[in-house]
Amino acid sequence: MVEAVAFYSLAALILGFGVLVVTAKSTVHSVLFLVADFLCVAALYVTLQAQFLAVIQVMVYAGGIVVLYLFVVMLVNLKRPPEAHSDPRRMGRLGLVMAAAVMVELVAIFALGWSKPEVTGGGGLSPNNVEQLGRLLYQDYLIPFEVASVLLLVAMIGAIVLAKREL
Amino acid sequence: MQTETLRPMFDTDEMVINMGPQHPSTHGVLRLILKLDGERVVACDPVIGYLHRGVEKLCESRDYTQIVLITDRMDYVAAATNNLGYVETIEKLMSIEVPRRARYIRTILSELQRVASHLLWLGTHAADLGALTVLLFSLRERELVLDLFEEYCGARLTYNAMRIGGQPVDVPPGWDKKVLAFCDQQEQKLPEYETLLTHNRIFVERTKDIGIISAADAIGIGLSGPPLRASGVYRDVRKDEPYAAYDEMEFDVPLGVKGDTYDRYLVRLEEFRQSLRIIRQAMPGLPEGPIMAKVPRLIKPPAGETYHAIEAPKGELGYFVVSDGKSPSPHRFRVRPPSFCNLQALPQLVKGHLVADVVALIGTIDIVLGEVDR
Amino acid sequence: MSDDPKQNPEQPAAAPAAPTPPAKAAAPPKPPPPPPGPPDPPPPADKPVPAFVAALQHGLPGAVEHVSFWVGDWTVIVPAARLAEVCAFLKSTPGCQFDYLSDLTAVDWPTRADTRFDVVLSLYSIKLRQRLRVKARLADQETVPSVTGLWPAANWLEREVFDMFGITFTGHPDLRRILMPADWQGHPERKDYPLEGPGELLMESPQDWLKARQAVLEADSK
Amino acid sequence: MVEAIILPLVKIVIVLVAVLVTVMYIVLLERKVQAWVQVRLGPMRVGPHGILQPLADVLKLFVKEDITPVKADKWVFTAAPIIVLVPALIAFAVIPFGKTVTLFGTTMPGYIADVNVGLLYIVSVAGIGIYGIILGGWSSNSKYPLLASLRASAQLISYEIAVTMTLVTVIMLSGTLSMVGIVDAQLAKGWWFGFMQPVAFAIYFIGGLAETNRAPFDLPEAEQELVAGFHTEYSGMRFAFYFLAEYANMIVVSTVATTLFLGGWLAPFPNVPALSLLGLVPGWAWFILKTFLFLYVFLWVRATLPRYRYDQLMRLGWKWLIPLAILNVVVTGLLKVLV
Repeated sequence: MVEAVAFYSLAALILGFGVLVVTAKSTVHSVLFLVADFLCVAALYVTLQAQFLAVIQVMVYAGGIVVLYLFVVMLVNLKRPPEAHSDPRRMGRLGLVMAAAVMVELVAIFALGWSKPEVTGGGGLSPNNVEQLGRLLYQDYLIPFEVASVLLLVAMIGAIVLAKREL
Repeated sequence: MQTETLRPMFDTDEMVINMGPQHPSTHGVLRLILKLDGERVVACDPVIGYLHRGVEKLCESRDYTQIVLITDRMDYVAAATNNLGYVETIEKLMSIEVPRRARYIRTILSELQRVASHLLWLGTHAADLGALTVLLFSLRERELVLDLFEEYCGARLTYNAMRIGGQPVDVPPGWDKKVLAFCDQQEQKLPEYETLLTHNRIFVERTKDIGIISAADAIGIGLSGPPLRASGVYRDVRKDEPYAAYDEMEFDVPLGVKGDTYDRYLVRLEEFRQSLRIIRQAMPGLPEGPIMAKVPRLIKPPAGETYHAIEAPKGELGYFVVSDGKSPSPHRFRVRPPSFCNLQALPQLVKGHLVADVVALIGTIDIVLGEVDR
Repeated sequence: MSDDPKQNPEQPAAAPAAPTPPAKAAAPPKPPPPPPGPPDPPPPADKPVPAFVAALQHGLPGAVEHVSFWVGDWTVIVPAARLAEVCAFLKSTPGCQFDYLSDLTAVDWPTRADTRFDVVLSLYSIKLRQRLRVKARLADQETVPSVTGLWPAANWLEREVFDMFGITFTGHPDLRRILMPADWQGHPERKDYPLEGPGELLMESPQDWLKARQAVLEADSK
Repeated sequence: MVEAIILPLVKIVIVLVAVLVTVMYIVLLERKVQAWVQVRLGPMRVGPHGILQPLADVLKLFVKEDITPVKADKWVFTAAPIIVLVPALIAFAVIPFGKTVTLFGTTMPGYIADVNVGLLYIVSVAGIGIYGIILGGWSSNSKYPLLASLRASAQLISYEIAVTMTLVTVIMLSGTLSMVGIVDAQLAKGWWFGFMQPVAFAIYFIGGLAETNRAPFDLPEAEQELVAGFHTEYSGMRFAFYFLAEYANMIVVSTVATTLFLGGWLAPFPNVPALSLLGLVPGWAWFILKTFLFLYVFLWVRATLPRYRYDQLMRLGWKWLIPLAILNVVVTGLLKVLV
């Protein structure tokens, strides 16, 4: 009961903030709603007994990545409104495509996922799921994990090369 | 809030910020218009004149004796040297021979003043860099100098302590012992500042290689006093054009090597020691005799003009006085303020440095706005 | 204000010697400086001119109008138009090497007929420890070449003279007011400028003051 | 019911009140310590030796006019101080003040919650506080606060990396992320981690100074350069929030340092029988003592050192502390595997 209430209220908050992110006029406000959204998602993780994920969600997304968003939004010259593109109906068409994609996704979920709910195999998540997570990441899936980190490293070096005028 | 969409934000290329005239570390009402690239200073335009009181114009309508106390109000943290420069200019214009005892007292006063002024500089400079304790320490010692001045002439800030032709009062009994005791105490306190600053990594990093000015540039831009000597130029009015009793004193002129902020700091710190050395020679060697030369009741120098410079704590303090020989006030009274001329070097010094260095550099050239604006 | 006695000095009474043509000037004798003004006494006969003055007289014939010596200060008076040239000579010639500009200022002599202002430079040689005052006389509205190219120190000093006396320095990189506000009217250190300021318009009638100020700002923007 | 709801609530209230009162008195302590270093007396007027000064300060801040600049983004301007303060306060949820405390005759755990990811929780909560600083500077719509808030956030992010790296070494030694578990691990090993990890402790201390914007890293509020930093435009209550948050963060850093490196509530040398007498002093008293020791060093440093320049601070962080911290992690790991 409590969990259901928590889930639905959190879900409502997440969706509400999501809507605000796209509708807010000021980009800074948008970013702030995004942070709120991430925090709600973290809370959702807590209700799923995944504290580690929740904390990492806050640390990495809310505390790290979005701060960088905020930097960009604050520092880049935004005097020119983004509406002033050459094609006035571009946004509308793009929105239509996106909406269609989401619809397809939803339909797919309802058609395939709804009928057979995933059973996690009861109590798979012990209170100490950090250890399990660590084992999974660093033993079972070590290679994909390392590949992902190399990918990030490449992206980082690329960003430095692009940003720095002379090395 | 809804209607106001994207607010105009600043450009990413350059940003103009206005530092002062109300700013905690511009040492008065100095205003700097800084053009920044990020935090790096691209251009700096000092705007002065907020404290302009028209001292030069005012002095042209006061008689020669009254002007002494107007000079107090220029570099108000070094009033004694202001007095000294002025009275000596008039004495030169009138060819008055000042008694030796008076010249000795003047030397002592002006060296005490140098110590007081440098102490204030040290404290504010360190405070600008975030070392607040040094400010309190140096003000503590400055208080002692002010006590000595108070005992000599009754005032603590604007002394009016000299007269054309000599000194208004003789040294009070027992004053010499107190002055020497102060010298000993100050000598002991200097290592305290050095512990906090000279070998402090952060302080050294904040000042080394900041605002380097070469000897040739320093001469060209008209720097004088410690900033000029820190660039390695041997120029001290006390040595080059001796006045008061400096020709009888033995002292060294500390020189810097690189001309950066750290050198300017070291030069001034060494000047403390040299000032104490001069006081220690002059105080026991105080000759007997009168303290006042024979001067007419109404001071009216013969027609003519002269420029006379002294070594004020902040640099070469010059007075250019033109007398028409008839009126009891000067026809033209001009001050060559060291702060004004030193401040002129600021845009050159700050170029390419960070905002944080700007305050370090304002501190290092040691300006007093009362003197810059007059 | 108007009772200021020094506004009308008729004659330099107390000068130790009457102003006569320069004793050793290489230039042809010029008329003596007009009476209201500084006496600029020539050096006494037994006082030889120092080497740097002699060098100037030889190096730039005709540039030295007058040599004067008074209470230990040497002064040369040069034509205003040749000021920069003289200064360049003094700065670079061996034996002169006046590398340091101590001071640059002006003196107003309102009663002097055709040369109202003196522009006075105090030069110093750090190497040779010698001092020389260079003076140029010029009329109101007359310009004088800037010496900022020789000594960057002249920048603010010339701005101050411009601000206070209204003397224009040609070739100055950034000649604007320095101590007074940019929209100030008049030049405070001229002798005909009242000591108490431009009047009490602001206090008496702020509306008029505002109008006058706006007119000035508009004129400036045009 | 009592166990589940009332007692935690009581504890939360106690901790909150304690933190707020401590903050008030830390300010007084700071002024006094600085005054003594600088041969002054410090506040002396309000109450004997100025002990009521904090009350007067709080009263002043409460009744002061709360100004919002006309051009400010009002929504963000109001939210920013709250965003700073809340994370600073909720971080105390996982700080163990003692193993057990006795309250109203019942013995209970000396912490509000023992989350199994307690350490990470503190780190992530601290990350949220950055928003308040950035947004406060930005929403004031003024140049000095903006510059300062950029400085602040860049500084916090840079030093957070080094500090988190030192936490990793502690986690490696203790094998747990729980704050209580870390203290227990120190008891089991018989050594405070501060002795076992001196490098990590030093980096944590320096990073802690930087993260709380304290001297010599107080660039974001460098009075002499940027007037008052990101809260230049704030006044009254909202300024008080920033002020509270800064000092609350100092306390968080000190309590975390106490827990991680100074053995938390443990008495010194808990395993040496000869010193068992020290164990008579309750754990929370040791905890508070250690925390104040750490806080005192904060104040002491401020009275002694000048301020770093922005680029020097960044250089110190990125070129010295972060590599050193990573190296420390590697060495600790090697030792753990080899020994």
